Amino acid sequence: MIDDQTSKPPAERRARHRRGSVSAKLVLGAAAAALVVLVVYPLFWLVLGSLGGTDKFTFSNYLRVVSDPGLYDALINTLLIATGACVISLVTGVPIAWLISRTNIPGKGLLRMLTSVSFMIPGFLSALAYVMLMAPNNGWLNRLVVSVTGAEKGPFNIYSLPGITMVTSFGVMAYVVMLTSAALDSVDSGVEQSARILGASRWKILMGITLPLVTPALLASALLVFVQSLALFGSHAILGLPVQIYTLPTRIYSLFAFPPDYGAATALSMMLVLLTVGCLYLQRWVLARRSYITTGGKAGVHETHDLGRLKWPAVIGCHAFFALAVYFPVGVLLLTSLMTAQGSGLTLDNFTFDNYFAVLFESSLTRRAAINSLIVAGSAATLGVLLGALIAYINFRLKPRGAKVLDYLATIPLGLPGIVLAVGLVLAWIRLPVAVYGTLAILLIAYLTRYIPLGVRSADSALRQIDPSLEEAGRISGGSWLRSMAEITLPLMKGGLVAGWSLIFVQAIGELAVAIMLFTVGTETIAVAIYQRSEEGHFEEVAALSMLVLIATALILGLTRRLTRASVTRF
Amino acid sequence: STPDGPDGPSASITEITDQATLDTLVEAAHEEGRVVWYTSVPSERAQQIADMFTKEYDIEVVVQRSGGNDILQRYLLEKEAKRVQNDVLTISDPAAFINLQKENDLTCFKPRNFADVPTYAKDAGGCWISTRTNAMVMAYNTEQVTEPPAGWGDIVNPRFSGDLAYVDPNFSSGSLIVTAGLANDLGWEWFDKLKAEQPFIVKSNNQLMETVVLGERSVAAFVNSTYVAEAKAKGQPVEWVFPEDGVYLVAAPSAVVSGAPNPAAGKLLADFLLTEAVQQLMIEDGNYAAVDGMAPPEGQPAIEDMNVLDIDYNKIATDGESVRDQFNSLIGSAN
Amino acid sequence: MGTIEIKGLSKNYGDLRVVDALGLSIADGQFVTLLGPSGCGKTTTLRMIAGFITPDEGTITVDGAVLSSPDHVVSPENRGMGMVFQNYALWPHKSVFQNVVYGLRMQRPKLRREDMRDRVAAILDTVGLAGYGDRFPGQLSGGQQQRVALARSLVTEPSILLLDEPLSNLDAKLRDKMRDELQEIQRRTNITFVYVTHDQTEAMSMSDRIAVLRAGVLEQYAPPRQVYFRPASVAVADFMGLINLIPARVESYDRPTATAEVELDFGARLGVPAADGFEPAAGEQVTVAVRPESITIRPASAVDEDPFAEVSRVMMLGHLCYCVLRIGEVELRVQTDNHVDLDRGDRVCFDIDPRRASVFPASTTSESAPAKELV
Amino acid sequence: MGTIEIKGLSKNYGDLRVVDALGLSIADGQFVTLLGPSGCGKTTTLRMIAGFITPDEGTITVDGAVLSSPDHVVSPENRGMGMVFQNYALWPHKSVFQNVVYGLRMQRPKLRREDMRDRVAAILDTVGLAGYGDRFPGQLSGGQQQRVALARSLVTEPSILLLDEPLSNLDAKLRDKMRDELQEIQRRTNITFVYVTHDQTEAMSMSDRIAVLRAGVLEQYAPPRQVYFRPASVAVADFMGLINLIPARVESYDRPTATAEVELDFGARLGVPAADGFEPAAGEQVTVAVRPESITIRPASAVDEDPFAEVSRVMMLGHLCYCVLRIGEVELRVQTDNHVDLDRGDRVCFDIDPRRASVFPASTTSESAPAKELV
Ligand SMILES: Nc1ncnc2c1ncn2[C@@H]1O[C@H](COP(=O)(O)OP(=O)(O)OP(=O)(O)O)[C@@H](O)[C@H]1O
Ligand SMILES: Nc1ncnc2c1ncn2[C@@H]1O[C@H](COP(=O)(O)OP(=O)(O)OP(=O)(O)O)[C@@H](O)[C@H]1O
Ligand SMILES: [Mg+2]
Ligand SMILES: [Mg+2]
Repeated sequence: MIDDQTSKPPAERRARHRRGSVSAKLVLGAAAAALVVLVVYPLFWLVLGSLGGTDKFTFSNYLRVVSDPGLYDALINTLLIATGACVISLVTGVPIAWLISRTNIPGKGLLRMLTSVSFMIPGFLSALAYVMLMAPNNGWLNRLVVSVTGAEKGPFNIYSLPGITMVTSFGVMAYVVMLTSAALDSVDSGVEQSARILGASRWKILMGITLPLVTPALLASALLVFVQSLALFGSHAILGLPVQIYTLPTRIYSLFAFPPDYGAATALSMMLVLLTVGCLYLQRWVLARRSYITTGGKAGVHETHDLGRLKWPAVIGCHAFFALAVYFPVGVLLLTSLMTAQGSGLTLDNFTFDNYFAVLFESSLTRRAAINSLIVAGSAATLGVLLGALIAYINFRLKPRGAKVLDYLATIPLGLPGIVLAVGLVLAWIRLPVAVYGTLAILLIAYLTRYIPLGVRSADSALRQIDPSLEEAGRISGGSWLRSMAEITLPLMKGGLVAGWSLIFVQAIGELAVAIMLFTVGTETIAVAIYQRSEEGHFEEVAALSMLVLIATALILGLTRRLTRASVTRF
Repeated sequence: STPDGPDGPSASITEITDQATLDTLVEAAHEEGRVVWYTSVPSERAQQIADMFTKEYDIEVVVQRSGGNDILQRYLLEKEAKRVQNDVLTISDPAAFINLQKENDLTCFKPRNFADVPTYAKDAGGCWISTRTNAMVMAYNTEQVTEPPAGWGDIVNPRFSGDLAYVDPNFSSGSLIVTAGLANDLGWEWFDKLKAEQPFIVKSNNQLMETVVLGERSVAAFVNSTYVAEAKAKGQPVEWVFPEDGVYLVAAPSAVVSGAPNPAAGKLLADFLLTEAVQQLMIEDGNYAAVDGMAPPEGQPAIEDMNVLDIDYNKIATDGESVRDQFNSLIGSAN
Repeated sequence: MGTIEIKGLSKNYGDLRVVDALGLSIADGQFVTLLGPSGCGKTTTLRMIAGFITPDEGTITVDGAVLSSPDHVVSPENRGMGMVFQNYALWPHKSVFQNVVYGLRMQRPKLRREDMRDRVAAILDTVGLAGYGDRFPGQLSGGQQQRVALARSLVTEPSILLLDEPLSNLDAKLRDKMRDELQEIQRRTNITFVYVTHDQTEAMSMSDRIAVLRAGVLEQYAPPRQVYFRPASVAVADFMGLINLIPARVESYDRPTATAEVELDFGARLGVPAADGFEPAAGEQVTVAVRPESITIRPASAVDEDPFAEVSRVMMLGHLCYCVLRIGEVELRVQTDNHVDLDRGDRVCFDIDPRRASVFPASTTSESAPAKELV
Repeated sequence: MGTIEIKGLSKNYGDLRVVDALGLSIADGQFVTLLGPSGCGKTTTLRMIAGFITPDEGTITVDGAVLSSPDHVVSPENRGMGMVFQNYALWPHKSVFQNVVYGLRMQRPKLRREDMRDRVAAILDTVGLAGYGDRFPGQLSGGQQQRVALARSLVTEPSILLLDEPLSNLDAKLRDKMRDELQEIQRRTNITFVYVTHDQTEAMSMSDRIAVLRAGVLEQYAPPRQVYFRPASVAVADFMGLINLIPARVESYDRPTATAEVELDFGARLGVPAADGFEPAAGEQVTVAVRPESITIRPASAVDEDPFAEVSRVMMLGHLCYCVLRIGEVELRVQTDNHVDLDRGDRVCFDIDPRRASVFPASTTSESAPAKELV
């Protein structure tokens, strides 16, 4: 592939620089090995299955899949949704990130929190909320329009490609905000000032200097958004199936109905893997040509833009957006959680706190599940971010032969629908004589596999912003590679790493597809508990539980941010 | 944990004929010490049954509760990896059991109440036996529908155009059974008419109830009556219709799987599931009992009083795929 | 076009008063240099002129319009200035060409593409980077990066150019060349330059006026020669090139000629002009400031009655040489030509040119203690 | 302890040969300066010595052990070196104290906390930043940041110290002080210094030896005086301070004294020593290199037969003055003392000290064309 041969900015200087220290080799080797084990091993079982299993070798699954005429419709729908979600996420997420990071907009903390919350609302719940709002016959908005205008039918239809795209993008735009604002935080105002003094308007600076400088974060988040939307099942199924809009994930999931067709499902998933690889290739190709160092050897200044008269319009704009993306679904959730019976309207006799009591005190499952989730999500996020940082480091700084492969491997799981990955994981890990299957450890392994892409992509975009001489200064001072990494490189990447941590943590808290296959009695997660409740039709309790999870997660993220705040670069 | 393993004295027990066999089984089960139950019975109920079993026999029950598809998926993967973890499997997909039996994945065993289970709801050799029965009924939103549909023939009527919701047989085994039954009894023409009504195809019974409760679509073409019972209990504006032209009853079987780590305890649990005490719990949840002679769930007609339509599970087990394909090509679903 | 009027300008960082009631008038087309020790507030002042920092007190007026005051700051993009940042602030993701052309692309009315290309090529040639247009900043040496920063600010030919140590990373030859180019550009375009440098030579050779700052306070604002030869204070004298500060006692003071008869610490007696505005009294302890080039050395002869000194250090700089002489407690730096033949320990006689020395009030500041000012 | 032996060292960036077969021997405790135009490969060389860049060819041996070769590079932390980076490479997330103490914390056996604190405090005091320990780099001026970088490298007193323009952003006084401190530290600890500077004065006054690089090639490696007075090439002469390159024709060459009788472009005749290894033939076109300080000016008198010249520019630098004279096509830079009283257009006579000039082969390189080398 050409992406590593193009002429390259300073990172290239280090390209052939071999690190001597044993500890470095050990740590990096272990990271690479861990990645291979985490990703390649389950992938091997999947691919093996798609090729006919251990005893026969055949491409029939692939032939079957590609010869199906319905595939192309689904593919096009999938691409439309993913592209649309990508566009919406960037168009809304980038301004929000910029406002949070580089302006004096009031209520930054709130905006950050809203962003995280938008990411936390489980897909099926937000889909449900929008059904209430925009269902063609009975959606509140439509009824409102009908009652006001007397039209026969309201204008909104959530059961449509635009509807699916919108709901999908609300769930993933946090990638853009979190990664981009982390990157923007470390941009030295000097580069903006040098453009201002040349007469560039703020808009021009934003478009020509600031945003291009955070290209790594933009591309990383765009990739995450795009690929994640490709593989998302929940909203596609709830909003697409009823009106016969099929996507690759819904098709793949339908292959799991009894008798399951693992081979075909995997073969079909390879399409998503291919798209993932393509996106990453594109991203690498773009990034390879330039340098995006924003944290240099000379300290700069960090100044926020004064929005002036635009301050309140900006605030209103943000909250208008979040009204759609957060206030509304959370409001629905809150109302539902306070009802005896959903659908009966919120009247006094339908109002109750019982649902909260039920999930908090009546079920030991909830408590156990909450603890399990905290443990697994916390460790997955921490390990995932560290592993991600190491992989990104190998790939971007050391560039040994084959590092590229690591980068691709570390991104592929993103493109696999949860259930497919779950199958691979079960097939892979159940065989081992070591007792991981049936313990929390298997969940941790699974989450690491599933979310290592978030860690790697966040770390990669953060690493690209740091001048390598900062690490070199640590090493010439006698710090081993490991210490320089721990005390200099990682702290400098902190913004990106915290973003990555939050992303993984939230995802892992809400993860279901894999957990549902891997949990056992005692190792339920909170998502499993929620799912169980909803399976059994207790939507009010589901809402209550979800509200509690939302609040708890938001608190944890807030705390994490506070603990790690002393912002990376002290300007 | 299998002191006598598949070859032990309990392995030979294929039927509880007398107290002696029961005692042998109980003793073997005691040695195994526990039993693992994969089930789609709602978790609180499942746990209650488990506790009752433990109280009765002093044997620990590990309940792994999940949605029917998920729990089946899990069993299949474990089987595929030759690491079967569970002893008993309970889901509401008789066709799946028939297929499992074909692959010799089930251990045949006749519990004490075997004879009380209707023939259509069990394998003659006892390889799988229904432990509860679900009635597939129609449901509608009482605030929106004044004239509810009477039955299958009535529902595909322009009067319900744009009002119908239907569960996708690609995702739900229950729907596959009903779809196959309808195709068999009323012919695919019925689906042509259905299509003309622009049905809303949802993924699960849950979503179906949501749709009707919230009033986005006012009529559910069919739904497991337990869901309706629960919604009614909560005071939601729904009501059921037991179709005049026939009700489909779907058996939810249990079976002891081959290679179960605790076969004796598994059999003992399978036996226990058909006891009156357990069956009574099923009825409380809005299910019909699997064994004859018990009262219907509250508010629902007795089986004897309805027009029950026969379903050929064997046919569905072999032709399920083609039923789905046919449905998809008509309604335009996945595949 | 480029008249800058600074009045009472102050800036605090927390408790630290970084710029303190600064006043400066810079006429259109002038070349003014801000000179002062590291950390004295030069960059801060420049950044206030550019509009990046809001002053805590005072105003900055350009061509009659108040651009900065504590209440209102016209934003930098509307000031039509150019600036070289001390840390370059190059855009790492843009090529050299793109960095330099940026300012041209911002101009209205729009320039033609070819014109831009030509102007960038010309300015890159000027700074010695012809052919480097496609490189990225990360692929350049430190000096090359600095030249890109310089080119970027020059290419638009703004009416006011702020340069913050723009040549600090260039070698002497290149720096000379750049200085010429800057002067050439100024001659052609009549830009007002506000220049920060730590290089006395640069300040002396290029400036119309030099503003010497110390700890945020303006010490002197005058043409180069005056700053050098008639420094307003010991501090200025001390900062503008090397200087010997010799403790002395006033014998008598002649007001009409403003000359004091002093006895230096090591015994010599001289008639030295007093610094502007200083009228020493007889018997007063004073400091006599003499620059190294105002002292000449002769081989010591036994009959000579000039004070003897011992050479304690010889520093050959190439084009000239500095010797440090020791007479008793006092160390004297003397500038000689480069073929002087002296060694440590040699005894020499020396003459101080009294007309080129100045008498200041006795200095008490630690920073002018001789021991710390060795060459 | 700190003997560095560099052999055949080369480094390419793509097609560009940045360092070309460089060989240098640096004895223990020596102070060696790398000098050369911007972009000539100084930083690259230093970074290879530090172990950040793998050479494409050649080896770097320290105290007999090969530390760098194309196959194997001992990692930087195991080299026991210190370095000041041209871009400082300060850690923005650490305070000044934390930046400086870092190297001490890495030392084994572990130092006591109080010792570390004391040593950091001492070195911060040395660089004039006492009391700045709690600041972050972003709160410092440019020169203060550079001093932090310097302090950070000095505090551990490594056996080899690599300094990449460590004083470029400091004012003259501070630079002098820092130079003294560096020399003081060297005297005390016998560190081997490899120093990059663009400042000829710095190079001349501090170095034991100077290595002059040009476009990656070592042009001369010798003690300062030799580099200045006996440059190996026109390029070195040209780079080491200002120089006049006058086209001339050889009349005769006297091998025993290695002196050529030349006729300068503007008519004067001189007996000038030939550069080392150059034996001009009679009639050959040559270049005579004369430094500005080797030319003296006298007022023109009508009877004088010395060549007349016209003053075309006077540049007062403070401690001295440069005049540019024009005789026909040739421009001559002359160094005078600072009280010379000349103006543009004055006619003067001048004397060239022939013993301080050198004859080189006729230079063809564009860079030594006089027009580009004005003061
Ligand atoms: N990453 C790179 N890719 C391509 N060329 C490079 C790269 N880094 C440096 N160079 C080139 O190598 C040459 C030597 O660079 P180096 O930094 O060693 O110069 P230097 O002597 O330190 O110059 P200065 O005095 O300006 O700092 C320069 O011409 C520079 O443009
Ligand atoms: N953000 C800040 N917070 C606190 N103090 C600051 C900040 N920025 C600068 N200073 C202090 O203000 C003083 C003036 O800084 P300034 O950058 O103007 O100095 P300078 O004259 O440009 O020095 P140099 O020649 O070293 O660049 C310095 O003492 C510096 O430490
Ligand atoms: Mg400054
Ligand atoms: Mg350099």
